[in-house]
Amino acid sequence: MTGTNNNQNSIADIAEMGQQIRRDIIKMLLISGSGHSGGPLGLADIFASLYFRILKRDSSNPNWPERDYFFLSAGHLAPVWYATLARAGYFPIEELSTLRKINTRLQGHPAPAYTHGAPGVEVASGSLGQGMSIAVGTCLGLRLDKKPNRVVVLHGDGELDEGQVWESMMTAGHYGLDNLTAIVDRNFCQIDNRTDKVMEIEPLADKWRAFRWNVIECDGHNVEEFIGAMEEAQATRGKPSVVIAKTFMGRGVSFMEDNYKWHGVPPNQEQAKQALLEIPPTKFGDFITFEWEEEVPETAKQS
Amino acid sequence: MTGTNNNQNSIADIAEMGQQIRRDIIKMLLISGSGHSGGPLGLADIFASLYFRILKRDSSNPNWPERDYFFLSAGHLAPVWYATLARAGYFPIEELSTLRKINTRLQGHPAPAYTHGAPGVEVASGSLGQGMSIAVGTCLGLRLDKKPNRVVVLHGDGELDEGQVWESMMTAGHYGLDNLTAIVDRNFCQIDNRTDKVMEIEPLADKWRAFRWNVIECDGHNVEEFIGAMEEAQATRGKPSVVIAKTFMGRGVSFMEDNYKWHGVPPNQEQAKQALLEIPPTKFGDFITFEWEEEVPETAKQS
Amino acid sequence: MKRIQSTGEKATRQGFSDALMELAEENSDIVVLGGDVSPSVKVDVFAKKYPERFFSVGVSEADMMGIAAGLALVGKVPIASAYGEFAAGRPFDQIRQSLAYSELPVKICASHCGITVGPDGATHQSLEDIALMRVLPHMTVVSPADYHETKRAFKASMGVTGGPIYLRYFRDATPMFTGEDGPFEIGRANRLIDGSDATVIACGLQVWEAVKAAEVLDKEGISVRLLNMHTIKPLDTAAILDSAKETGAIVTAEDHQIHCGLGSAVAECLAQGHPVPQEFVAVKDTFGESGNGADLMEKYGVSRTAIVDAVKKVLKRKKSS
Amino acid sequence: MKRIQSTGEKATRQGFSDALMELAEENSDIVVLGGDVSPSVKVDVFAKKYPERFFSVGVSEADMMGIAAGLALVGKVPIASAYGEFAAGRPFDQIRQSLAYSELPVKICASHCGITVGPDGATHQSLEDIALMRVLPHMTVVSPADYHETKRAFKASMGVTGGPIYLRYFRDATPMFTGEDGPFEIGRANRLIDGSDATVIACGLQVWEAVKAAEVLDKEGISVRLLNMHTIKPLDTAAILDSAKETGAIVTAEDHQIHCGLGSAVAECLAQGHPVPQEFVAVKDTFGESGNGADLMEKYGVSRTAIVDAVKKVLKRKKSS
Ligand SMILES: Cc1ncc(C[n+]2csc(CCOP(=O)(O)OP(=O)(O)O)c2C)c(N)n1
Ligand SMILES: Cc1ncc(C[n+]2csc(CCOP(=O)(O)OP(=O)(O)O)c2C)c(N)n1
Ligand SMILES: [Mg+2]
Ligand SMILES: [Mg+2]
Repeated sequence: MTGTNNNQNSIADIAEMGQQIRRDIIKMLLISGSGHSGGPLGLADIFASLYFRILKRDSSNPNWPERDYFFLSAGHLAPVWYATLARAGYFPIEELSTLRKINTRLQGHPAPAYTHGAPGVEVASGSLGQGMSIAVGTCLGLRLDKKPNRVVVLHGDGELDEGQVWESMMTAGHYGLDNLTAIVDRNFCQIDNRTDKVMEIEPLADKWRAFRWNVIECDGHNVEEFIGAMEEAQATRGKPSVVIAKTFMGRGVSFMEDNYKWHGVPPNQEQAKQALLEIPPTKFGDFITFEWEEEVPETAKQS
Repeated sequence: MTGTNNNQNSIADIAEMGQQIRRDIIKMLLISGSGHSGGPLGLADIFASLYFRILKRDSSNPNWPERDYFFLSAGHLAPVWYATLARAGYFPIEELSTLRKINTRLQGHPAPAYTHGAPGVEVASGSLGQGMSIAVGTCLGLRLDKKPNRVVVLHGDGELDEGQVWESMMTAGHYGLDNLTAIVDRNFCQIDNRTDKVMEIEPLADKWRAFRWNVIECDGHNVEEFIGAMEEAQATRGKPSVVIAKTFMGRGVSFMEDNYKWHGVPPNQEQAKQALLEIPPTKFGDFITFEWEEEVPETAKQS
Repeated sequence: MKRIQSTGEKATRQGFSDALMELAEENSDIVVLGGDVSPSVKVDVFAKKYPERFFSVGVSEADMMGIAAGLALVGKVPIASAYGEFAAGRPFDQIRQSLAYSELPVKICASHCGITVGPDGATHQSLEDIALMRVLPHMTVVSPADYHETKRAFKASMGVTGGPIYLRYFRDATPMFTGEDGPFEIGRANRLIDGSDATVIACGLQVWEAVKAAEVLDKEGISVRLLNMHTIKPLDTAAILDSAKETGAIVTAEDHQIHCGLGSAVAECLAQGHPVPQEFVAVKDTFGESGNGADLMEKYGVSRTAIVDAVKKVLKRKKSS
Repeated sequence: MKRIQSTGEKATRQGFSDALMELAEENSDIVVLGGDVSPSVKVDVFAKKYPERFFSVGVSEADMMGIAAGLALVGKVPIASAYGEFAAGRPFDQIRQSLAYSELPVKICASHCGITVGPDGATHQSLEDIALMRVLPHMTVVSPADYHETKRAFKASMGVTGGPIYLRYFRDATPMFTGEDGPFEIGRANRLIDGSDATVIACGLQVWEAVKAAEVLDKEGISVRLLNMHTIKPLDTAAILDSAKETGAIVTAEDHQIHCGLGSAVAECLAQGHPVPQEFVAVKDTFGESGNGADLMEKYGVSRTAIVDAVKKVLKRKKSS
């Protein structure tokens, strides 16, 4: 499932990949001992859909001039991105165990590949709210060169508190950038609490519309629905589109699900064990098997 | 018309005061040789209405604890504020001729009275987009103390490009600050061009509504209508209100009116002469009479 | 040489939090602004105990600084809490105009400063904040050395009324060595160790590193004076110049970029008062990276070994000059 | 003493604009971002001639820096134009992460810097921008002295590809004296006047003030060397240390806060290399105010008279040390 012929991947395979990415996230975070569990787990289906269906890419040549550009504005979500990039062939999956360790390419928050960061990362993020501006600049440059590449930027919902996001939303609307698609990870959670407690952003769709965007809402855990939403977004002419994807923080792990307290902490060994029981192994296989893991079914051992 | 008993001032008097403030602006700017003509002229009716009807104040005691708070977020509009403050008795009208000169209290952009600025100014502005945050903080503090003072903040329409404004709008909406009224000087002009050319902010009312504000639109040159809008705003409970006041940049001076090129330049002597012909003298009298001024009608000589 | 002992480890951010809770009890004007990092910066306890005095402003640091200004205007004592990078860098222009130029007494309480924030990586390692804050007129900049000193610094910040103050502290638990009742006056350095060959001037976590470095040097027969320069602005120039005159060589140590920080402030002072050789222990004009705090301190040259080396180097220069 | 002549007056911002128009002709990758101050910062001519390569982003400097980053990613040469305060201070965190840490070659072209912006007052007088920019890794900081040098600096900025560059210049028309074909290399100071008693190291508009100060001093029998330190980062430490060794006393002059600016950079260099007495001509840790440029330069101590005084003071210190 690596390579570029994305449209061949079945919905079932993509969904299974999402599940594998969840397992990868748990393992990465257990090894690193620090990092964000909740958001990344909630985005596994979306990232699988993006990298195994939506984005035009060539993992053997991350700078392929015809690639689509993907920006992760909310940099703390890096674990799901790294797992996906590894699964998509940008770097060896074993490297996932270097997350957040000294000299790694898998920085706690993404650094671009051409500096000390991971292949597939175009620009740094981690300080929230900056990604859409970069996406807008990319879109303007591509449009000036009459290039068909598409640009996708992903935001957390809490991240939308940052004023810079509204500046760039306004700019994107002003220029009618239809080569731009934004995704909002609408998990209703941020660090301190649920979003309506920390800072109410509803009515969210109205806001985007008033900023001259086309709004599509969907279930971020339904791969087919999300892919449909992205296709609709990319087919829309004359204005940028946003896909507001409803997700659950900590998706797939009962004791993390929909619980903002899992925003920024890794599981301990006990919790990881439990989590991996709740997310069954997939045909893609794990990047590492811990001693304490129970025997996994034969089919899941090879990728 | 100075003092605190604002509700006694007639609409006609307030309108005439607006006209006087326009004359003051022209004269101040001619003397200073630098500063902004367009925005201030467009706001004369609004400032006259604010200081001679809406705001609870005591010009002899600018820090009167029961005062309403007024913040000019778009600090470059200072000339209209200074002229109004002088007319309302905060400082001698002769001081208007010190605008932008070294050692003045009438800084090019407002500085607070307790530093080196003008009486009546609460906090610095000039770097755009910061005023509403300050207004929100003031509202939260007043609410915590269960105080009835009202808070008014004025923004330029171009200023709304700044993301910080959207941050604080969101915060005001989140907290349902009904002690807050924002005014937008909707003159469709900013420095480079008309607002739709520089950065389209429409549909503006939709934006504010989507940020949980009560929206009132009005003619910013119709004193009665504006006062009505402000009263409606201040009577609204449970959410902050914005008065989007349609104005014309350079109002009252034919060659400046609705022309963005007058955003930031002062009139030269020829232009000032012409402008003062177009804005007839009022019963309040000018703060200075230039040698070259033609004989003015007797009624206008005394304030 | 006087031995300085650690009485255990606690985080400086905890010192801030504990002092906040102490003062909040007596002073009902204290209000706290939370930027959606409340558990990390440890204002969650305040939010729980005083919900009506805690204002969540979401992830919007620019707005936070303006809101703090407004609260100060109506007589509140606003605590703006955030990570260093987002407390100083993100809202710089807001701090400049709405707080410093407007002379409003807001307490900017910045946790997670410096390279020891570790695994989060460069975007979260605030290595430029001393520069940003000390260049502002009307700003006070304090970087305490341990848990107890952070408590004292926060309490002392209440006395700063002519403008904002920036308090810089850290995430990790670190040795406590300044004592529960140690001396603390804003703008006045504390001489922790007496010595004659050179003076180490340090702030923040580097003070403890300097204590350890002094022990190593002492064994090698090198006698260093140690100044805990907890206040970077206003700078205790008298203490610096006295040390320059009396020891003839200076090493500065800070968990910050080499430019514009404590070392730079000391260099400005020496150049104008009493020029002597100075060596800088600081991050050498590079961004950080992920890793654990201790490893990063070594790799980026802000540790006791770096201080030992710098002292030796400056002594060589002192002799040859 | 070599006399340096002015050949008339033109604004440095005009130098930027003219160089931009020259290069834009040949290099169609050059794109300009306008933050609603186009006539003031003189990119309106570009916008008129190349409307499709001009992007109005409104009054939103944070967005501007990110957009510039995106344009750089796809191979454009983005010129981010704004006033100094809003080019450096407002979007600091964006410049840090999206440009400096991301190593993207964006040209931040900052007009209206320093106190000479005059009547607009303190909020618009960018006196902290050198500090903010030079503390950032991967950043180049250049502050040219006149119209011609601003042209050269802008052209040279095209060769900076490893990260962003911050070009600092001014609003008012000022004497042209570096010549149409003067030497210019980023990171290499130009020695304008030879002298032996002390060295004045100046940048921006203070270079001309230093020229005039040197004439006054020359008449009094004091021989000063003058370095035009147009590049503040990377700093020409060799030129500074040579001058320190050869003249034994340094005066720095800049239209910037006394902390963290050129003077501070020089002090850092001297402290590590060759400590000698240094005096600072700079704004003394205070905000500015409205007034005309010349009056403000006098009042705030950044003028030829201040330089003359500083040289005399540093010479006294040199003798007594
Ligand atoms: C400018 C900035 N301010 C604060 C932070 C700290 N921070 C990291 S993630 C986060 C919460 C973001 O919420 P959301 O986007 O909803 O992400 P989720 O919790 O759903 O993963 C915050 C405040 C930051 N990284 N950058
Ligand atoms: C942060 C910031 N960026 C840029 C400027 C320069 N500036 C001053 S006024 C202005 C235009 C504002 O437009 P608007 O608010 O509509 O005011 P009007 O032109 O109608 O008076 C700009 C860009 C500034 N003062 N502050
Ligand atoms: Mg969220
Ligand atoms: Mg306008």
